[in-house]
Amino acid sequence: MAESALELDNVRAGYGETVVLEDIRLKIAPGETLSVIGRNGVGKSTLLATIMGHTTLHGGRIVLQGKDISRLATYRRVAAGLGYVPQEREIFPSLTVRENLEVAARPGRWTVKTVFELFPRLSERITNMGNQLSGGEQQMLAIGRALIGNPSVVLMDEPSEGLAPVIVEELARAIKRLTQDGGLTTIVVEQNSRLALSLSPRAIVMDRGHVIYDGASETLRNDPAKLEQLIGVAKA
Amino acid sequence: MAVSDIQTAAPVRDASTTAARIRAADFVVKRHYLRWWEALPWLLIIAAYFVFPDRLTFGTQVLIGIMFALSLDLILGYAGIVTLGHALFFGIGAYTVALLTARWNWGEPISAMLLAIVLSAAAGLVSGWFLLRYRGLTLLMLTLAAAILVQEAGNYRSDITGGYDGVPGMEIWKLFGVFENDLYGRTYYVYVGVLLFIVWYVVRRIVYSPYGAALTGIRENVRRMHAIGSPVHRRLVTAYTLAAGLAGMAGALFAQSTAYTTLGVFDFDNSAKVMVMLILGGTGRLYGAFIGAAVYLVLEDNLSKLSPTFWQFGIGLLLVLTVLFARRGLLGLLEDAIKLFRRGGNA
Amino acid sequence: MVLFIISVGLSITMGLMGFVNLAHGAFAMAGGYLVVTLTRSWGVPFLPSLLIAAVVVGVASIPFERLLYSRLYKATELDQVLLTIGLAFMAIASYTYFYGPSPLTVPLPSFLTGQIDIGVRTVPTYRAFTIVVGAVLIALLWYGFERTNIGAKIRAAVDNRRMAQSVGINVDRLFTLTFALGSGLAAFGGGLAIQTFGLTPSFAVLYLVFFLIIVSVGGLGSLKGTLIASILLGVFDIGGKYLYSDAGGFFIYVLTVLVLLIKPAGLYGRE
Amino acid sequence: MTAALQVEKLNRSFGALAVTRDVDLTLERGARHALIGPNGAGKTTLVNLITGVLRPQSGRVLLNGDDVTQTSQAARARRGLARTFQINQLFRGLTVLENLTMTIGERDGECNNLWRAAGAKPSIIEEALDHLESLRLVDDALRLVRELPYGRQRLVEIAIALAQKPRVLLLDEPAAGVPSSESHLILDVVAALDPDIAVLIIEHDMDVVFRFAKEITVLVQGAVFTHGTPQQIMADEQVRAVYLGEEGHKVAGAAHG
Amino acid sequence: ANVKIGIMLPFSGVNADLGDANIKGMDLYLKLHAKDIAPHTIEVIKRDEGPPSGAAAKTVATELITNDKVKMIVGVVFSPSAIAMAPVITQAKVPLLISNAGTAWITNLSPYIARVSFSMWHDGYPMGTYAAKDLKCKTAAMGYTDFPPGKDSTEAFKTGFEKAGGQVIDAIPMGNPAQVPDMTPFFQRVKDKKPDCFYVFIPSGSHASAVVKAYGEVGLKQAGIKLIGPKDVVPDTKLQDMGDAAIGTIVMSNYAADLDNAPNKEFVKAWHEAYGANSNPDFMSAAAWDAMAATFAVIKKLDGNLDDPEKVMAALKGWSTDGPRGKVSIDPETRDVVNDEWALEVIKKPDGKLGTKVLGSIKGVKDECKELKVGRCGQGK
Ligand SMILES: Nc1ncnc2c1ncn2[C@@H]1O[C@H](COP(=O)(O)OP(=O)(O)OP(=O)(O)O)[C@@H](O)[C@H]1O
Ligand SMILES: Nc1ncnc2c1ncn2[C@@H]1O[C@H](COP(=O)(O)OP(=O)(O)OP(=O)(O)O)[C@@H](O)[C@H]1O
Ligand SMILES: [Mg+2]
Ligand SMILES: [Mg+2]
Repeated sequence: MAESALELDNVRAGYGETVVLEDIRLKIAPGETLSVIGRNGVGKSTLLATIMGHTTLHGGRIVLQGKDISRLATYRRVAAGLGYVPQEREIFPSLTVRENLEVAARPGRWTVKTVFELFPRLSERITNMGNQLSGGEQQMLAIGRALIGNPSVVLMDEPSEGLAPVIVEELARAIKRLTQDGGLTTIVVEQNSRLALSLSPRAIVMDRGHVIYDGASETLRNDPAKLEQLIGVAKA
Repeated sequence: MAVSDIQTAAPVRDASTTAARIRAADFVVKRHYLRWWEALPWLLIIAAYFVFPDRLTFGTQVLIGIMFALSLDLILGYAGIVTLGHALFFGIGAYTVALLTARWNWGEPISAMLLAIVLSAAAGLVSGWFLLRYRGLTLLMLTLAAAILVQEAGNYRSDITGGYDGVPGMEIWKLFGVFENDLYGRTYYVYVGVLLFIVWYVVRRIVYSPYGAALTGIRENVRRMHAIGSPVHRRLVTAYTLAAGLAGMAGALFAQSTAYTTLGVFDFDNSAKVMVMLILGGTGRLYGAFIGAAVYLVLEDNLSKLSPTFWQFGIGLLLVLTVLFARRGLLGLLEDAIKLFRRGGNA
Repeated sequence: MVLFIISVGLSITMGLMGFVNLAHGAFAMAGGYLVVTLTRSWGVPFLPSLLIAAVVVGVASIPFERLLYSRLYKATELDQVLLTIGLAFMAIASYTYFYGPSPLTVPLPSFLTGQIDIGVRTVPTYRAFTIVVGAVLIALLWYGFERTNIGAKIRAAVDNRRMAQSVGINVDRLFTLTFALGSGLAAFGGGLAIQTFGLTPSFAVLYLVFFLIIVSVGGLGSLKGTLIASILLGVFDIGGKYLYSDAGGFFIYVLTVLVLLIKPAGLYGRE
Repeated sequence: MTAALQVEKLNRSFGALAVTRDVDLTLERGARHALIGPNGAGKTTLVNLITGVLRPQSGRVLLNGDDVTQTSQAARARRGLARTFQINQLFRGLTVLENLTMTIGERDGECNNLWRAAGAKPSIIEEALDHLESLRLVDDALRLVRELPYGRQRLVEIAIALAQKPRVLLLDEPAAGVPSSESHLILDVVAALDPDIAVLIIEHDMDVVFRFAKEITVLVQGAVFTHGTPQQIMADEQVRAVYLGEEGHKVAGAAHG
Repeated sequence: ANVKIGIMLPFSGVNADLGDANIKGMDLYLKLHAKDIAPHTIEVIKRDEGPPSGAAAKTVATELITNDKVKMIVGVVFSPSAIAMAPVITQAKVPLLISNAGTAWITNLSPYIARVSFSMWHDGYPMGTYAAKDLKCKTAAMGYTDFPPGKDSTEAFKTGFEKAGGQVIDAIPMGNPAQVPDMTPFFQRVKDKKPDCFYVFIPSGSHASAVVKAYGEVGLKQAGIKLIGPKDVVPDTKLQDMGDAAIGTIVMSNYAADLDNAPNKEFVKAWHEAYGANSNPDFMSAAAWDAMAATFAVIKKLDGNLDDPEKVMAALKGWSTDGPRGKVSIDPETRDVVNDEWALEVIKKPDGKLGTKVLGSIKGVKDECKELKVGRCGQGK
C-alpha cells in the first residue's frame, strides 16, 4: 500500500483561540514507529491530543488510512482505528481493572487475556478500582486499554513514565514486535530521549509548536551535540 | 537554613526575573485592598431607604437574606462545604429570640441577638465537629437531616415551641430603649443595615486573611492541605462555627423584625432557598450574596404581585438562564461584561 | 415501592450520570399528569397509560437533556442544582397553569382496588401490584446494567468524559439514552404514585427529600442499594409510624443519619 | 544521634494483599536515600504510611526519635515531614504563588490568623518567590496552576514540599513527567538543600537514582529485598533480574561510573 | 368612594389549591354583587400569603397597609399567617376578616380581627357530641396531621365526645403536613385497636384523598369502624375523585354543596356557570363568599367610608346573613362566627355521582373553645 497510515497536512491547532501547533506536516507509513521528543511544553501532548480531536483544529487535515478524520468526533476516530495513551494516564477511577479494559474493548487480536499476558502484574490486580493502583500499574493499564481497542495507529504519550526499567524494556520489545508482525503504527512521545531514539528508526523533534527535526534516530543518537542543541534547555 | 541556601544557589538575578518578582508580590499584597466599586452595595442600600420609604419592611427582609447568604458563602463559597441544613442555625437564632421573650420575658433585642449568635455558633461547633468529617452528598444529607430532626423535635415539644403555629405575642423591646420598630420598619432597616455592614466587614477580613486562604486551599485540594500540615478539620469546624453564628444572627434579626417565628424556619425550603440565592449571585466572591439575595427576593416579590399564582415560572426561568449564560452567577456575568468592555475600550 | 421506582430513576441520572437532578420530581410529575389526561380525557386504561407516559416522558426528556443538561455535565454541582431547581419551579408553575392547583386522581381498574388475601393477612391489592411491578423492573434493570457493560461505560464517561470518548464511547448518545431511561422511570413511578400520594403541581419538589434520602442511603448509582434502602426505609417508616406515632417523622431521618455516619457512601456506594 | 526517620516492622495490607511486610527503614540526618522496586512493590504505600495518609496494621514510625504512628498527617507535617505526590496534588484553581504562600502560611501558623490580610507579611511572599526562582517558576507565579504544562506542574509540586522547610523530605517520582533536560533542575535544588535534611527519593529513572543516592533500598512485593550502596545494588544480579533489567543496569553503571 | 381591600391567600406553593378554593368564592361574589354597593366601588389587591411560616404574611400585610393603603384585609388560609399579622393589625388598626384560618384563639390576638369562616372547634366539638349520642360510638380513635390545627381539632372532638360519655382510646399524630401522606400504617393500627369510630383531621389537600383511600384499602369499613371527621376529610372539591370508598363517611360541617337551601342553590348554580359543571364549591369557598358578603355589608352600612376601624369592627360585630351555609353571624363578644352545623353522610346520588345527605343539624354553634376557656382560648382580649 502506498497509502500512509496517518497523515497530518498543514495542521494548525490549539486550545480555543490560542494556537499551539503550527504548520505540522507528517506522514507515517503503516507499521512504522515514530518517536516524538522535545522540551517541556513545546506541544508534544498537544500534537497527540489534536490527532484525537481534543483540541481546536484551526486549519489543515488529518487523514487516517486515506480517510479524512479532521472533523470527526473523537469516538468515531477511535472506531476508525486510533488508540490513545494519555500523559496523565486517566484511568477511570471508579471502574475496576477489568472494567477499564472492557469498556474499551473492540474485537481483534487484543483481548483481556492477551493484555494480561503483556502485563502479568495487572492480572493480579483485576478487581482493584482504578484509583487503587500503583502509578506504574495505572500506566500499564492505560497502555492495555489503548491496545484492547485493537487500533491500527496507537498514540502513546510518555508510556514509560513511572514504569520500572525491566517493564520499560518489556514494553519496548512489545512495541517492536507489534509493529513488525502486527502492522501496528505507533507514535510515541518520550521524555527519555535515549529510549525514544532506540525505540524507532525515525524521530521528530518539536519546539514551540513546530517540527524542527524529522529524520533518522540514528543521526541524533550518534550526535549528542546536535541532540543537546535541539532539546537542551534553551535559556540556561 | 534551606532558603538562604537557595538564594545563594541563584545569586545573580536577571532584570526580567526581578520585574516578575515585583509584579507577583505586588499583586498578592494589594489583593485585599478596597476597590471603589465595593461602596456600591452600601450606596444602594442607603439610597433604597430614601427612594422606597414605604417598602422598608420588605427591605429589611432583603438585608436579612443577604446576611444569611453571606454566612453561607463563607462555608460554601470559600471552604467548599456544601450544606442543605443552613436553616438549622437561622432557626436556632430565631428561636433563641422567640423563647427568650415568650418564656422568660426578656425582649431586649441586642443582648438576645448576641445570645442567639453564641447558641447557634455552639450548635455549629458541635454539629460541625461530627459532620465535617464527611463530604459531598453524604454531608448534604446529614446536614439536611440534622435540620429536619431539630424541626421534628420542636414539633414534638410544641408546648414549648408553639409548633407550626409559631411563637406569638413576642414582645421585642425598643432598641437601646429608645427606638421602636414602627409600622414602616424604618428602625429595623437601619439597625439591620448597620449590622450587615459589620458582618460584611468581618467576613471580608476573614476571607482575605491567611485563614481564608487556607479555606480556599481545602476547597481546592484537601489531600495537599493535610500534607502541608494544615489542621483541616479544625479549620473547617471554625468556619462552620462562624457561619453558623452569622446565620443565627440573621435568624435572630428575622425573629425580631417580624416579632414572630414558627418551626417553618427550619424548613428544607429555607436552606435550599438561601443556597439558590447564593449560587445565583455567585459563590466565593462575597458580593454574590448581595446580588443573589437582592435579585431573588425583589424578583420574587414583584413577580408574585404581578401574578400571585405563576411567579415561580419567572424565578425558575431566571435560574435556568443564569446557569446557561452566566456560569459563575450574576456576579460572574457582570465581571465578564466588564472585561469585555475593558477589552473593547483598549482595542 | 412507588418511591423505589421513582428513586431508581434518580439513582440512574444522579448516581450513574453524576448529575444533581433536582428536577427529577418534575419528570415524575409529568408522568403523573400524562396518565391522568390519558385515562380521564382519552379513556385509555390505566396500565397502558402508565407505559405510554413512561415512553412519552422519556422521549420528551431528550430535548431537555440535549439543550440544557448536556451543557452542564462538566459544570459544578452547584450550577446543576440551580438549573434543575429552576426547571422544577417552571414545571410547577406550568402545570398549575394547565391543570390547576387541586389534587387529581386516576380511575383505577377494579382488579387493582380492594384487597387480596395472601394467606397470613390481607394486603391492599394496589400495594401488591406495585411490588410486583417493582420486582419486574429490578430484574430488567439488573440485567441491563450489571450484565452488560453499559453501567461501566456510563461510569467511565462520568469519571472522565474526554478519556471515555478516547476509548471509543459515544458519550453524548449514551448520556441521552440513559437520561431518557431515568426520566421514563420517573414518569412511570409518577403515574403509579398518583394513587398513593395524590398529584398536585408541587409533586415536583414535595417528595424530593425522600428520593434524595433513598438514593444517598442506598449509595449513589447502585441499583441494589436503592432497592434495599427503599425497603429498609419503608419498613422503618411504616413500623415506626405504627408503633410510635408520636415520633412519626423521626425514624427515617434517624436511620438516614445512622446509616450515613457509619457508611458515608451509603449501603452499597463505592467509597 | 537519633535518626531523622525510623520505620520499624511496618505492616499493611489491603484485604488479602499484603502491600507492606515487616518493613524496616532508617534515614539518618542528611541521608540521601533512594527507594526502588518494581511497580506495585509498595513504595508509594510506604510513603503513605510514613506520612499518615494510611495507618499501619502494626509497626512504628519514629520522627526524630518520637513515635508518631498514631498522629495525624498534619501533625507529622508540622514536625518537619514533607512529601511530594506521585500524582500531582496541587491547588489547581489558585496561582502558583498562592500555592506557595499558603504552604508557608500553614507552616508558620500564619493561617490561624483570621484578621490580618494575607499579603501583609512580605517575608512570606519573598520566601515563596525564592522557592519559585530556584525552580525557574517566577514567570509563572501569577498563572493558575491548571494552565501550566504538566512538567511545570511537577515542579510546583516540588516547590511546595521545599517550602515546608522539611527535616525529612519524601519525593515520590519527582522527575516523572519532567523531561530529562530539566530533571537536573530538581537534582540541583535537592543538592542545594541543607545537608542536615534527610531525603528519600522514589524513582524509576536510574539516571537520577544513581546520581543522587548514597544508599539504596530495594522493595519487592512489600518487603525489603535488599539494601546497600549504589555499587552493591548495581552489582546485585537478583536486583537486575527483578527490577533493573539490562538497560537499567547499563544506565546505572554509566551514571555511577 | 373607592374602597381598597387587600386579599391575602396562598396562590402558589404546595397549598395553592386552598387559595384557589377561596379566591373562586370571593371572585364570584365580587362579580355578581359589584353593583350592590353603588355608587361605591371596591378595589381588591390580591397578594400571595406565602408558605405557612407567617414571615411572608407579615411583610405582605404591612405593605398592603403602608404601601397600598388598604382599609381592610380579607382572607388568610394559614393560622400562622394570621398570628404573625396580628401585631401589625393591632398597630395599624386595619381590620382583618379571616376567611379560613382555623386555630381557635386567633381572634383573641387583636380587637381588629374577626372571623366568618370557622374554628377547629366548630366542627370538632359538635362531632364529638354527635358521635357519642347519635352514632352510638362508645370508643373512638383519633388521627390527625401533626400541626396545630390538627391538635386543635382533635382536642375539640375529644372534649365533646368525652363530655357526652364516649371514650377516646388512641390518638395518632400522622406526620406533619409536608410529609408523604401515606396513611396505611396508621389505619392499620386503628384497625387493630377496633374503636367504634375513627375521627380524622387532615388539611384538606392531597391528604384528604389519601385518608379515604387508606380507609378503603386497609379495610376499616369491613371491620365496622366508622370514619368521621370535620368536612376537611371529604371536601366537595375532591369528593368526586375519591371513589366509592368515601361512601358512608360521616362529617360535621357548616357547609355542603348539596345543602338544600335557596341561597346555596343559587350559589352552586352561579358557581357551575362560572367555573364549569365539574367544579364544585366547598366549605372554604362558601366561607370566602360569606367573607365578601360581610365586607360588602360593612361598606353599605358605613356608606363607603371605612376610615374608622372602630366603626368597621362595630359593623362586623352586628353582621349576620342568610347565605349558602344557612344563618351565619359574628358573635360581638368573641368576634368569631356563629353558624349552623350539619351532620353529613357521603352517599351515592341517583346520577351516580357522590354527594352528601344531611343526617341532622345543630343550630347556632358558637366556638366552644372560648366558651370553655380551653388553653389559649381563655387568654387575651
Ligand atoms: N488545556 C490547555 N489550555 C490552554 N493551554 C494549554 C492547555 N494544555 C496545554 N497548554 C499549553 O500548550 C502548550 C503545549 O503544551 P503540551 O502539554 O502539548 O506540551 P508538552 O510538549 O506535552 O509538554 P510536557 O513535556 O510537559 O508534557 C503549553 O504552552 C501549555 O501551556
Ligand atoms: N487502596 C488500595 N486498595 C487495594 N490495593 C491497593 C490500594 N492501594 C494500593 N494498592 C495496591 O498495593 C500495591 C502497592 O502499591 P504502591 O502504590 O505502593 O506501589 P508502588 O511501589 O508505589 O508502585 P509504582 O512504582 O508503580 O508507583 C499495588 O499492587 C496496588 O495495586
Ligand atoms: Mg506532554
Ligand atoms: Mg508509586
